[in-house]
Amino acid sequence: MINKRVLNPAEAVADIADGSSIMIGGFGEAGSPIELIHALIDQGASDLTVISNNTGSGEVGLAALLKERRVTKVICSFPKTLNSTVFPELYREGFTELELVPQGTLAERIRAGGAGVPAFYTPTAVGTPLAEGKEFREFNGRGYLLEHGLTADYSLIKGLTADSHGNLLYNKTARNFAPIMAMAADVTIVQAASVLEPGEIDPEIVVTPGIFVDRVVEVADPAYESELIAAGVSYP
Amino acid sequence: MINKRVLNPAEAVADIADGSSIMIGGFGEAGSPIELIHALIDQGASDLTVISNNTGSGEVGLAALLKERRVTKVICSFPKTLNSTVFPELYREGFTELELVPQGTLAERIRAGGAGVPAFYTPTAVGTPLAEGKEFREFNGRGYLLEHGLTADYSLIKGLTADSHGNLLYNKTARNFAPIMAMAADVTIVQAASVLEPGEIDPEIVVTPGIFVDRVVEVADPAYESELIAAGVSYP
Amino acid sequence: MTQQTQVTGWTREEMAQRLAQDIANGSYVNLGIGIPELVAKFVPEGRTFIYHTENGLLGMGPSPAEGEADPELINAGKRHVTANPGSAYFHHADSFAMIRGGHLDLSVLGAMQIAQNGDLANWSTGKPGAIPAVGGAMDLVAGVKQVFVMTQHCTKTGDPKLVESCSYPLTGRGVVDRVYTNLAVIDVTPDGFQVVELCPGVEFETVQELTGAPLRPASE
Amino acid sequence: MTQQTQVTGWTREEMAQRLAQDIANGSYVNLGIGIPELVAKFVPEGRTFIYHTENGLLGMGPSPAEGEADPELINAGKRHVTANPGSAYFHHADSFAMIRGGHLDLSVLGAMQIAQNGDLANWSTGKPGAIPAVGGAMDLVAGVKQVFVMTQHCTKTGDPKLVESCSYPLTGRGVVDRVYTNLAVIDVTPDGFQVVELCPGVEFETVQELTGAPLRPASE
Repeated sequence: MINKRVLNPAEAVADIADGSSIMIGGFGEAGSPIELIHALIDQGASDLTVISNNTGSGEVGLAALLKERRVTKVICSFPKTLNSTVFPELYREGFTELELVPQGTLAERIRAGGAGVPAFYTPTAVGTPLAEGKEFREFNGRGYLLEHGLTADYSLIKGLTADSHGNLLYNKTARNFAPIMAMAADVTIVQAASVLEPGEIDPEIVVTPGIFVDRVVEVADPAYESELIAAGVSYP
Repeated sequence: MINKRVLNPAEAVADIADGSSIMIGGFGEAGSPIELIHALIDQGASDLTVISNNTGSGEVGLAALLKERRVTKVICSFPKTLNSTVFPELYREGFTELELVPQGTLAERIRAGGAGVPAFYTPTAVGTPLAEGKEFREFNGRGYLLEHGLTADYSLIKGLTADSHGNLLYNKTARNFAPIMAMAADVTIVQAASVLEPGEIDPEIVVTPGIFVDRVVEVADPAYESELIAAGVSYP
Repeated sequence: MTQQTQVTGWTREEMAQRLAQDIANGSYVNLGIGIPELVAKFVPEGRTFIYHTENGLLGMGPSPAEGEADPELINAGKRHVTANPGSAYFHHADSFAMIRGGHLDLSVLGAMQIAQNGDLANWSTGKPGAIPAVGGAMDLVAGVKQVFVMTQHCTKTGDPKLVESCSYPLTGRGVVDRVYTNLAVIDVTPDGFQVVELCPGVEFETVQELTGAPLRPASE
Repeated sequence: MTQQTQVTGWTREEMAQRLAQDIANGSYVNLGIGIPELVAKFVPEGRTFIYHTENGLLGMGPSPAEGEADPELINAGKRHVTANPGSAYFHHADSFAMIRGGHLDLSVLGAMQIAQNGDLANWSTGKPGAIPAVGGAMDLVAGVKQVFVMTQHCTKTGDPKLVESCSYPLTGRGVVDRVYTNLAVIDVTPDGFQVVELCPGVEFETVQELTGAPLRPASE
């Protein structure tokens, strides 16, 4: 019998240690695992490296984690969003370091990390400031940069439907980085609106096979950043 | 209005020229696009390079294409199957060249070709005869080989359900190489048991998005290698 | 420059409409955040374009009706959108495989500067203290078959955006194929900027005056 | 060698049963074509293993009932199988991402030769004229967390399969963790072959005699 269910978000993130690297799914608020992030805020781990496309909005979710001064490095493609004030301050102050990565390179580095590919070549960013310090090489007369696979200790992602084996479905464009982050972390923690029994998800439509998932917690009615911000919430 | 439907297999493969490189889906008979291959046999193109996991069985499908002496090079991982006699003879005779690639490296090279990644590093085959002539490099103290992305002029693949935009679903383990071959070819030609209207396939469960597909032909009741062989068929 | 800056030329909508005419039926198109999104409103009669948004949707449709937005169905600009019949969702690595692998026909982007050799700068002013943010722009210009830029001909302060060489940090080198401004449609060629079409009522000399590099006039 | 080759030891089924005892509950396992497939028949009480077949299925089940086979639901050995509840289909690149990315807990493979440093040869005799075929073996040994070999202790002609160094072309270097033969369970350690367990009734000296490299006896 295999059962990856855990009781609640607090239990799901309980073992995350100071200094951990954590991939956090989401593109803007779509797919952002807010309840897991809030549990991580409550849990207390600090000196974290966060790999995520954005840096959150308002003072909830990822932005709240940053605001609590728990993240010392961010690897992301777009650390500016509407209502994003937390990261800019921490960045200017020098508290949070930024590794800026083009979005497709970020995605491919995560996928490579999960697929056991230590490095690959990409045409993206050749001839730009983001190529600085990177190995350049030509193939068939075109220039490419060497980029390295990216892995993490944990990933926190949001699914729509899961089963107890960890198979996952997503909601629309909330899918974004979640399937590749699930591949690239040692421990993948999922919040899903419903967690079913094995066999209740058609094997033809599984997006993330359970092998990439370690813990599944049911969060039946997840919050959205925009709603929390509109309601004036500042977490915690 | 977008409509990628073509009338029949003959029309689907009509423009394939001598000397073309062709990826052919399938793992054994699962996913082998037999009707498209037979149409290619009828069509007459020769001096082909075929990229496929196997080399076919009996004297139908891919094995029949080989037997007609139309394939001068095969890139594959496992050119031996039950009832596989055609390729061994052509190989020993020196008519058909073989590039042997480990199965996972073959898959990743095709995926890289389709994803615009010209080359990547893999641990597979380090220290073996298949590493000969390949660039070796260490990352974090472990050895890897440089492998190159693989593309082709055409891919011939088999789906279960398609729509006229080229979105595809597959049947069970017939999926195998088809989704990545669809990405890696200039022209991707699909036979599917049914071709629906746009909107009839749930966008959440699409396996191959239509952007990777150029032509779709309905083959309502596709043949299987094993059935043809059992019936004593030798194509043409 | 006082006189020239009064030339307004095409409106944004007219620019979008003009650009849309150059997109072939059945094209797979990524529209950048902002002005480029207007192109979707001007699809010529009889043509269908399929819109890709890099956050994981092919077949993106218009904004949802009031009250029907799903906060998890958004575009790259994080605005609510819909999914047309025949669409597909996919993850970010697959989405950028489409981009990097050359599967998209066209990327339409805004610009801060375009150089006569096709260099594009559209992601950073390079000013100290600015928060750098690149998103998918570098991937789009490196991977998509054709790159069209849609922009005002000059900056708000009247400086030319079409220049000999970019002073801002680059998004990509030699990547722009064609520029649609409020004054003209201009190709980037091996011989530099080549006017394809002038906005009716706008003189070649006026456009040249407002451009930071030599223009070749449209051939008759 | 006449005397020793009469030692038969464990049957294939007993080897499979012995190996299955060493697999933890919840493990993701790839069973190689042939003898390793027998392991699935001997899952210990109270444990569940999830089987991966590299042609695109996680959660592979046993052979289908008579008349219920789908020619497109097969395993890596191209035999008809079924899909258990909780299974998932995926394409080949994703399947080998699981393998190469270290997501599988265990690969069980057959062998032609195993060297005392863990080198494995199981894909080619290297004979001229032979059709080389490698399949997924090199990917499995390079990527899966643990590699167990399941094999007769000697070849059909009585030659040892456990050797100082492989004479056949390698599948991978230093990749084997443990070997299950009809005579013994043997670990590959930094100090060479280490007997973990002998088949009841089989003497250490007999096994050593049939092994082409030094064996260390099981510690008491």
